[in-house]
Amino acid sequence: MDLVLVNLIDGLVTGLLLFMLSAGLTLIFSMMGVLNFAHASFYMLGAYFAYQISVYLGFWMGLLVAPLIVGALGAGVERYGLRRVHQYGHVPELIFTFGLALLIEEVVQFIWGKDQIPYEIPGILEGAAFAIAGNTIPLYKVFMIFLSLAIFGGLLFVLTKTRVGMIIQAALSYPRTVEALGHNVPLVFMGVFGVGTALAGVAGVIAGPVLSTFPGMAVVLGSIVFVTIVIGGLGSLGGALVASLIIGWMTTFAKAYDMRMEDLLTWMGLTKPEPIWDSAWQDLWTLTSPQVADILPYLLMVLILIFRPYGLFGKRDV
Amino acid sequence: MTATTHKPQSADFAGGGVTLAGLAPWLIAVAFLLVMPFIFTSNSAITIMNQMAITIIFALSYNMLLGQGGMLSFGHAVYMGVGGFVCVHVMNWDGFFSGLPLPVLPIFGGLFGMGLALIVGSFSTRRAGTVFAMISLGVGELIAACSVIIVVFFGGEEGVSGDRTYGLPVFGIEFLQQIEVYYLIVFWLVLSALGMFLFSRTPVGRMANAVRDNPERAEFLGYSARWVRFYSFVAAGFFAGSAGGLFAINYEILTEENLNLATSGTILLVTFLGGVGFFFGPIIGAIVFTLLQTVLSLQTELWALYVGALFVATVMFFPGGLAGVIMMHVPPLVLGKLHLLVKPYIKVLVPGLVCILATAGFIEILFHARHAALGDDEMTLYWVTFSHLNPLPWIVTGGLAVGGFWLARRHAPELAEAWHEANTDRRASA
Amino acid sequence: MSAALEITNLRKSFGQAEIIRGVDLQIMPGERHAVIGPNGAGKSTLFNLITGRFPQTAGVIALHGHDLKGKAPFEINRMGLSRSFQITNIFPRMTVFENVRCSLLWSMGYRYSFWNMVARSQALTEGAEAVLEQINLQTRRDIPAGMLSYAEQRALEIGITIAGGADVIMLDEPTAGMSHSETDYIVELIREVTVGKTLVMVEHDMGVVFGLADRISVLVYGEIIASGTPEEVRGNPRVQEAYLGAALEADH
Amino acid sequence: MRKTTGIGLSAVMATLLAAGTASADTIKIAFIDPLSGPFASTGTNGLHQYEFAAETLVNEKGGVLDGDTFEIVAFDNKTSPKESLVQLQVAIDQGIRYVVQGNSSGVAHALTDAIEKHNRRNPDDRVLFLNYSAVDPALTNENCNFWHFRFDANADIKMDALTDVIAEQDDITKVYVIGQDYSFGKAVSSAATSFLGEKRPDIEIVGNELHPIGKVKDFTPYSRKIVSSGADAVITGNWGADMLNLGKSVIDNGFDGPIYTYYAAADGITAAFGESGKDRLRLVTEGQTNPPPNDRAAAYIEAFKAKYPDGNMSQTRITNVIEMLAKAINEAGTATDVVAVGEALEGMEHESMWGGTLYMRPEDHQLIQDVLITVHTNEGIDYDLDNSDYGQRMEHRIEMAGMDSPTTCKMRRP
Repeated sequence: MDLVLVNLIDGLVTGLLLFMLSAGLTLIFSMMGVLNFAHASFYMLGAYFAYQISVYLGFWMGLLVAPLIVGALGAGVERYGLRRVHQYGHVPELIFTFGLALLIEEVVQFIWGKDQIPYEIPGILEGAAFAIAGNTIPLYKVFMIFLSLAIFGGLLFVLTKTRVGMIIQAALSYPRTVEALGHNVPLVFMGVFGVGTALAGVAGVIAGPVLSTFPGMAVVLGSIVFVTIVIGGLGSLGGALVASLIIGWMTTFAKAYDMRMEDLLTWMGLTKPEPIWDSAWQDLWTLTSPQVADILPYLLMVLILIFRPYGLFGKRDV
Repeated sequence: MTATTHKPQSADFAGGGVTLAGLAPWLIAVAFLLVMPFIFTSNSAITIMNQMAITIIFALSYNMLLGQGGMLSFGHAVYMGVGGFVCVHVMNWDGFFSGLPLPVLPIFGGLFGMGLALIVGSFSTRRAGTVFAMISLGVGELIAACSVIIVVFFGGEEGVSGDRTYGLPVFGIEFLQQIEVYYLIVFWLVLSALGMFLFSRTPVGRMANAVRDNPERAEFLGYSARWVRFYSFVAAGFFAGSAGGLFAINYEILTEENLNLATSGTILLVTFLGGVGFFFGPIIGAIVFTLLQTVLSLQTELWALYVGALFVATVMFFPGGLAGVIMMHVPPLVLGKLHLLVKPYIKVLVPGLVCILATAGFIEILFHARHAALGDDEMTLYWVTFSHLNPLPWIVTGGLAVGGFWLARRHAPELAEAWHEANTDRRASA
Repeated sequence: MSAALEITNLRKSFGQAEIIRGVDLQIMPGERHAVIGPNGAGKSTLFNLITGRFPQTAGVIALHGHDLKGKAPFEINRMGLSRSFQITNIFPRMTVFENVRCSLLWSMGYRYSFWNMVARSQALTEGAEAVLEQINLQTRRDIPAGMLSYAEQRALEIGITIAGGADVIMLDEPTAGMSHSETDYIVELIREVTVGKTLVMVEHDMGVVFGLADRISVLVYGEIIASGTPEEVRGNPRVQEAYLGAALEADH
Repeated sequence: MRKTTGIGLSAVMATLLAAGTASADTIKIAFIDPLSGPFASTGTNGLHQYEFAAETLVNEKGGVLDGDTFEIVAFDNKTSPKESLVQLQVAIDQGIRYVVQGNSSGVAHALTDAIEKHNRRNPDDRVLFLNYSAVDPALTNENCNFWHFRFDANADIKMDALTDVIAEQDDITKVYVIGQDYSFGKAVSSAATSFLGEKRPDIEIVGNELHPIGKVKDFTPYSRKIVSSGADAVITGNWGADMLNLGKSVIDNGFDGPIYTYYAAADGITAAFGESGKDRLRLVTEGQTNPPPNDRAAAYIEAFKAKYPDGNMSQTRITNVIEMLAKAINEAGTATDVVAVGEALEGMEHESMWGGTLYMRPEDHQLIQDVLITVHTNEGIDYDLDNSDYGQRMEHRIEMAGMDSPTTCKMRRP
């Protein structure tokens, strides 16, 4: 039972981190109708910038400044890249962000090299916060939870209580109308892209020290963020949150408990062929849940797209 | 360059019946393919050409989806990969393979690629656009992940290898040498390219274009957009699978990398670089990309950076790809005004090229200065050896880059004007 | 003689709002029928219901006596009904000739064939050329349809709609957004290409249809308030009221 | 469009010719390993060690035969089996007869298979494959061939040595085995289970599992299982980011026993573990650097570090490859007849710069050598890794490890 609680906390951390990425991606998609393939690359840039800043000014300045730089870069990409490609349609836009992701990875390698960089947790956050039955919960994870919650609080406030937030919210549901109402949509686009990428940047800053900072970190996380917002329903912030948590918990629990295919097959009334190593079905029989934990989200996405093409909470067609 | 008055429309011109003009490019291509090994005789050149030919088939197959059918796939590699794995397993099936002529083998790959496309297509082609793209991504990831889990079929990390020479000899040829494999691949290349070209000329191929442009209208012409997509998808699966079969013959090994997202992404890059709007676009893309990959990567560690930059620039400035750029020149050619462009081109492209090369040089020096071992300041660039501690190379490359850019910028309006002029039909407007 | 298109007590609601409130309509084969009405009367909704773009809430739509309920657009098309779109809806990246040829494929029995070469079929080429001649676009044959002028695109749209040989042709505001001379040209074109076919057209502008339609139905707030020959409809006081009322409202 | 091909290919040829016109008395060795992509740093570092070894150990000493020198020709395989085969073909075309490769057993399998086929089909330009790092046991067992020589101890031999050390520690009663889900991870797992069962039947394997390779973002759930299983030690075959993330996660989440592993040093990993991994990480490896076994080794490392201050002397077996190849060429009296060179290598004994004797076992072409257990620490470190003050200090030395280990290899000689 204690372990369940611990896993719930771990899953929450993963889920919230995913949400910080998927929230930005959802905002961008809702406004502009473009799936930003390079979103995780901005997450990576966040970690690298924060590392570079932390070398000179310490972790906290990195946390403060790196997301701003990432956001500014994101806005620049929208202004000088995406806006240009926009005229050719959505598929070229998607391809553009795909190319951008490749390019950013190369540029990061060019600047910081191909090795993992020693981006570390600040001393004040090292150590354990508390322990549950011998399982320590690191202080840094508690910090991550509170920081992400604070950011979502802020985001929620901006979206529901401010004029800009109203425009963005309206644009989520009725993008054309908002444009018709005479708002400077290109500027809003640029702003939203900047904010979305800045959020990804924040995620990178705080995830870098624990999930390690290396040129492949964007690829590792990239497609899973996509999967999250597709499962949640494109354009739905609530859906993105639910999907992030589902994925966080699903993968955590699949890894934490060794559910074996063998048990399932036996339960279905099949007999295990012996000796198993000569059987053509050996791989199926010996499958365990940790083996497949990280591909479960993809399976879930494909199933959801088949049966509910607009995702769990989406109103609009994908 | 970008300020064109005439946006190239990638219309699909369907030629008339079989004419000499329609046949000529094919005959020239075949002649070229047959002669190539006599010009480039080394085994490695042939290996590169084999690789190119396989990539061409794969890219053409991909363009059946993206260019012809408007379906953006992030998981096309799995059809090629599965076809290839099947072919390797056939190679390892002693009793059967020894009675099978090797040139027939890719058919098995094609059939299994098609079979997989049949299953996946049955649910993925219901929609185009983002739903299709996401399903292809999900299925691609799933199958790629399965490749390390299902060891029986995919062989785990080290993959599955076979030996092509155990097949039934064809006219005494056992396919021991690369050159023999080359002709086998060329045979399949011509066959597949012709097959795909003709497919685009069939009713369902034509409707694939219609569905790409406007699925709703196509439905009101009596065609279900879903089934039109489905047929294209299955056909693309066949050709991808047969490309996989050729891969199996050429490399005699299939591994996880034949299935993964990186390979699927690469073929998107190849196809888009070549140009999705024209049938021959992916062919150019495959040739250029293979050369970049093999030649450029011998020259510089940063090749992927340059390819990435090239790709992003293509998407931003030439969405029609290389083929689009080539076809932009057809209207001036038809009007007989191509010569008007020569001088402005020289004025813009030469400084532009200098700028690009100098920038690359600057980047190389910077990279060397940053990442080379201490004390190892010697480097060779454009056949010149120097030390990166010397400020001169920095100044020269930097200066050339800025100067080239400035010159190219200065002459750009001239080019734009010439371009406008070359595309204007005086007879019509007068 | 049975009706080509018969609509019985058709209803359609979007959420709370009922847009089509019990429409009955009978259109005989060979008849040119126009549905007119002021803005917001539900003309386009009615049109989209008939062509299977939206499902109806209640009622029956029958084409040659066959119920259309639950049929996908392509199935309805195969049953002999073809439609145009209010917003020009062609295949912009394909040539004019290709546009027309594509619309001939199904009716000529090619279905999902991948063993016939379209270019080798004499019948297809001739059929497409004939349609091009009908709509006067022979000279524009080989340019991408997206580069045509607006009026030409509308003409092409009509060409695509009639090419498949459907016997019931539905046109959705074919002259929307056109100048007078263009309108006259399109009306004349419609008259020529629909000889011997059943034509159902939706039109906002009454003037357009008077010379063209055999019968006119007037749709106001989701109901047919009048139906008859142009003269009958013109004289109907309720029609006058509806249009004048709408005009007055628009003035405010 | 076809013309483009012509121009492009002539560029290829120009490149190839340029590379091919080196002087006739160099013996070229193709280094086929990743120089771009995620494993580029390992590859680049390996290349530097080869270049340094060839220069210092052969060329500066007058070369082999009649003063022929070694030249390392680098080929970037991007860790892709397909690219490796293309580069192999290019290398063969350049007249190269010796191929060295090490990163990824997958690539090694592809190369050994391709080289075997090539040598069978082209008896005139045969090639030797000197595998310096790919440790999948299959390469010297069921998939062995005459052309393949392995200079690293294979995964089984290393596990044999490692379990010798674990067996001596009485306070270890529960062990958790975790690895990447592919051939090497599985080999480690099965070797650990069988050796422990043999040597210390009382040790309980409290967990034995595989996770997807390179796909796990967060190892916390695994660490939780390890901690709650009450394991005294962890054995893993993980490498790269999977090693670093697993190790850090296990330590962060409260595990306080030793972590026994294969690859947790250099290429940024030593630096990234730093203090947190001190006295916790134990590696099974070869080639003693701390303390340096002799003055020659110390001088060698210092010279290397002087030339490559950012580099690591992390793959000491590279010097063994170069020295033994040079010796074999001298013994065979030829560098072009690789059969003769191969036969000279078979059964060769050689005193390693890093201490101990090396013996190339003829039955399976597996080099038998001393295997070390080292600990990650900053105490008693003469030569650190990643310039982090931390390095690997030797704790145990198992001499001629796996000398009598069984092999299923049925070597077919030309």
